[in-house]
Amino acid sequence: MKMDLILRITTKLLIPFMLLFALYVQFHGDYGPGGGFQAGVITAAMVILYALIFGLKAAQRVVPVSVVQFMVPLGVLVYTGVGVYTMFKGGEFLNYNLLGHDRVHAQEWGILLVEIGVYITVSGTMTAIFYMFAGRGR
Amino acid sequence: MNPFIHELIAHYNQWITIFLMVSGLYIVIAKDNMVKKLVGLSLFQTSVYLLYISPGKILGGTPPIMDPKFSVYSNPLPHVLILTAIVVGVATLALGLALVVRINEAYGTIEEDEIFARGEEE
Amino acid sequence: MSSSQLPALQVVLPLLGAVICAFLRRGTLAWGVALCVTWTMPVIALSMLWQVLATGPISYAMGGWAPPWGIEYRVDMLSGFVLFLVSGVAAVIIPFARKSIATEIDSTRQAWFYTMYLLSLCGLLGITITGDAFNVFVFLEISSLSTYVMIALGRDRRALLAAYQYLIVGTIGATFYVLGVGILYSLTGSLNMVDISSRLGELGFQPPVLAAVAFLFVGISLKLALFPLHSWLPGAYAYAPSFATAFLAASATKVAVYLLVRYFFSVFSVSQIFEGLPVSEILIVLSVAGMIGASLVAVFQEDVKRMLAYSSVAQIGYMTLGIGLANKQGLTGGIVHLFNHAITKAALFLAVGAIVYRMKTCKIDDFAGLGRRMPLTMGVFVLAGLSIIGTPGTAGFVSKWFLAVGALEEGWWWLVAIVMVSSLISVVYIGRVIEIAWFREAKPIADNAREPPASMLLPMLFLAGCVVYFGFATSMSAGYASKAAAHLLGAEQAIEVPAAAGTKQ
Amino acid sequence: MEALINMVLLTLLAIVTIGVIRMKNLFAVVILSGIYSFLMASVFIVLDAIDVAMTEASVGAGISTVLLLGTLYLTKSEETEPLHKPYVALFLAAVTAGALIYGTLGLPPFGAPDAPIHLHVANRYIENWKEETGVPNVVTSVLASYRGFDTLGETAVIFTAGIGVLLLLKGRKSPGAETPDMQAEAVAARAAAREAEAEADAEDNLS
Repeated sequence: MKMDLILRITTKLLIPFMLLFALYVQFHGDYGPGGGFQAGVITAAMVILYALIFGLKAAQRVVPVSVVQFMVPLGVLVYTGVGVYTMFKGGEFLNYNLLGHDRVHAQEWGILLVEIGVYITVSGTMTAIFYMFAGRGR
Repeated sequence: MNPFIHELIAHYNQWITIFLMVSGLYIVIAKDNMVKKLVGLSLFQTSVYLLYISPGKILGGTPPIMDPKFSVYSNPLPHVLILTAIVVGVATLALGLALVVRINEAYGTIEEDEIFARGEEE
Repeated sequence: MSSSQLPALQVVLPLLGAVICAFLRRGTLAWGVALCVTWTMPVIALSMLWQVLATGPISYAMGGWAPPWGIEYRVDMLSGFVLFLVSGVAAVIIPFARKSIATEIDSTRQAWFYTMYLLSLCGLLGITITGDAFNVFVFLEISSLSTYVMIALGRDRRALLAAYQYLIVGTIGATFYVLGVGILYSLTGSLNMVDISSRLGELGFQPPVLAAVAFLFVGISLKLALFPLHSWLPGAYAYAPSFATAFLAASATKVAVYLLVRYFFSVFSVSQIFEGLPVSEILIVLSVAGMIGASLVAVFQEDVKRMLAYSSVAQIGYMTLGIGLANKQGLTGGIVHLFNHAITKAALFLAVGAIVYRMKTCKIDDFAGLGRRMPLTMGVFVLAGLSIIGTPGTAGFVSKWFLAVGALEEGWWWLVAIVMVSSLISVVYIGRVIEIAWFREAKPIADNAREPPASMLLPMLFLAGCVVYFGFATSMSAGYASKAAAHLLGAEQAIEVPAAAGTKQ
Repeated sequence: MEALINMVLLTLLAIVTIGVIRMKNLFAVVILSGIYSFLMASVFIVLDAIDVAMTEASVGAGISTVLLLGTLYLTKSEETEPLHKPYVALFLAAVTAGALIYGTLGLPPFGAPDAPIHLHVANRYIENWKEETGVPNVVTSVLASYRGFDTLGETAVIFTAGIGVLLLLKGRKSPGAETPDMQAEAVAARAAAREAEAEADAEDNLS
């Protein structure tokens, strides 16, 4: 792994920008293309790139398997949680209008929360699946 | 314009979509290699996405992101459906590949006909 | 939360349960969660069913968006019935799971097995309850993916192969389904089933409609294992963990049959499907081929689970036969057979599961002498076997009776003869097991065989009780099914009333 | 112009597909399927589906390719010639193609603004976005709000696949798996099957 100095340094330079791009895609999804799913995939791609260059062990030190494994159901919980909350408020499941006073505002909150849920599950799952395939070889 | 060319353009998307879909299906059924079958399966699914997206397009329209500069937008609903379908497709692929890895560990091969040739599966 | 939230809870609770199980590590704890969730399901389904009987179909607008813009949940006579069936059988068999799963799956994987089970339940209930054609696909995939995983967790290495084959076939089926929905969407611009139906009525008959029918028919038939498309089913049932087999046999194919009925009778109309197209003929021919062919194959199986799986393919033929007849008696027979076969097959597979629990095998020859060692378990097997054959006094008789009456109504006495022949073949394969179990000397492998613990025995006995009860008290099962059938056949008028567009709840 | 670019990309897609069918080297097949996904993403851009294009590029060409390559690393990279002839597959494919041609040619022509799908449900999303959701990317608002429940289902599918793969691949390999004997067994089974087939062919030729 000593020979690929260029790869290592480029990767280190790239990773912050990838994360930034993922966050942009996540939170700018209301105005441009993108959303939780795409951002989640980009985040997972970041971890995969890191693992390919620095090795699986190094990647799992930064993002441990247990964390990733925890994220898989967590996102679904967040998403469902929004729905259950609106049910307790007396509306239909996932009726975001009850999340605030002003309708447009409430909808934006709902979409934001839900997209975060999608992001958590997708980034966690994609990373977990990669870990499983990459770790099976030894 | 020549009516034949007109007809070709009007239905070219559909012709190609049908070709892609049928090729994907052919790979899934005809091949014995489990990885190649899954590749065929995902080609098959992807071409079905095209069948949804094509009718959503309006010639001269723009992507359905609202902007005062435009007035004709392509249909957003097929896009939403296909986003969901793509996610489902990759989920299926991941699970299928995990099964292939396990089958390779258990049988030492990923060719279906080799496993059947052993005769324990009838 | 008021009672109006019930349709959402029916699907959201199992999903939440699955999420909770995914966080847990201990199998027993996860089983507890699964038990709590599963036991609330039939309560919800039953209270919705009452509401439907009292006030007509329930419509629930997800996210508060009125259909057809949002996703509608819709409970009517038929979907309420199937919801209760699936959740009811799941509730009865879940106590069986703990001990059975504990011996068949590694302790590190048990909690996640229950996640998969709850997701599968969630998916099946979601397919049944939703009134949105694309939402069906999403839940179909939830249930399918979790089912593949459950099958792959079987002990034998052949379980992996069975899961892989089911994954390929199931995905082709789901993609065909999406294709059919896509064509319908291009034609009507809508995804809501009620809305599609009313718009299709305006369109009349066109080639794309026929293509949509064909793709939906093939796609759903792959999932329900209609005769020539059943190749995935025997392997899947034979090598999955015993509990998973019992659950799937009682629910997954039944929900697919429900979906077929839903499309043929509610989305398309009876006149479009059965008068304009040769669907009826195709269905009857395939059903008959399945009833005879699969039964014959079942006779030659060495493995009891595999034998019962082929018997399932044959029994699915009875259900599709009822759909193909498309008259009131025949359809009643088809629908009531959904119910009767679900309880019967669940009882049979639980009995086999109990034997696997004690003996670690389900080869027919190893059943020798079990009639005396495990009398209750084998008693359940015999009783449910009689119901498969269609002996009077068991649930299986009731459905065959209605099917025969339906066939006679069309003047097709030969069909009655075929039903009889198929029953006679099932006498052979069920009888063979009974003969070996009661009239042969026990092998050394059966030395430790004794009745399973109560948590496994009680669900079996309860189901066996149901098999007998519904053989006599036909007013509940068959009476309700005939109401649902009448509703479906008269669906053309019924659809005009709610005319979903624009109306809210 | 739009229609022309669209046609060129679609033709390329067809060529790549033929490559996937004919190639025996699985690495080549995987790379071709990645190219297929990129081309498909380009088609989606031409068809105004930019959200879909972004997803297809990142999933189809990105994650799927990584997973496929990972699987090839764990298994093998050459496809062997199938034992049976592909007549059944050809027949089924032909039937499907026939049904599709019959069915889809009656659908509205490409790009027409008066097709039913533009006139019914979707127009509300485009007309009322400002009052109802306030989110300019209509795809996001339909995805997360109007059809938010579908997206919950989609997330649940991902969750299912994640836990499923963890269940299947987590932990150590089962002992005794993939011994050289098993590979030898596979090769022997294959050779035997080939011989039987050759004999059957020879008999056919004789008679």
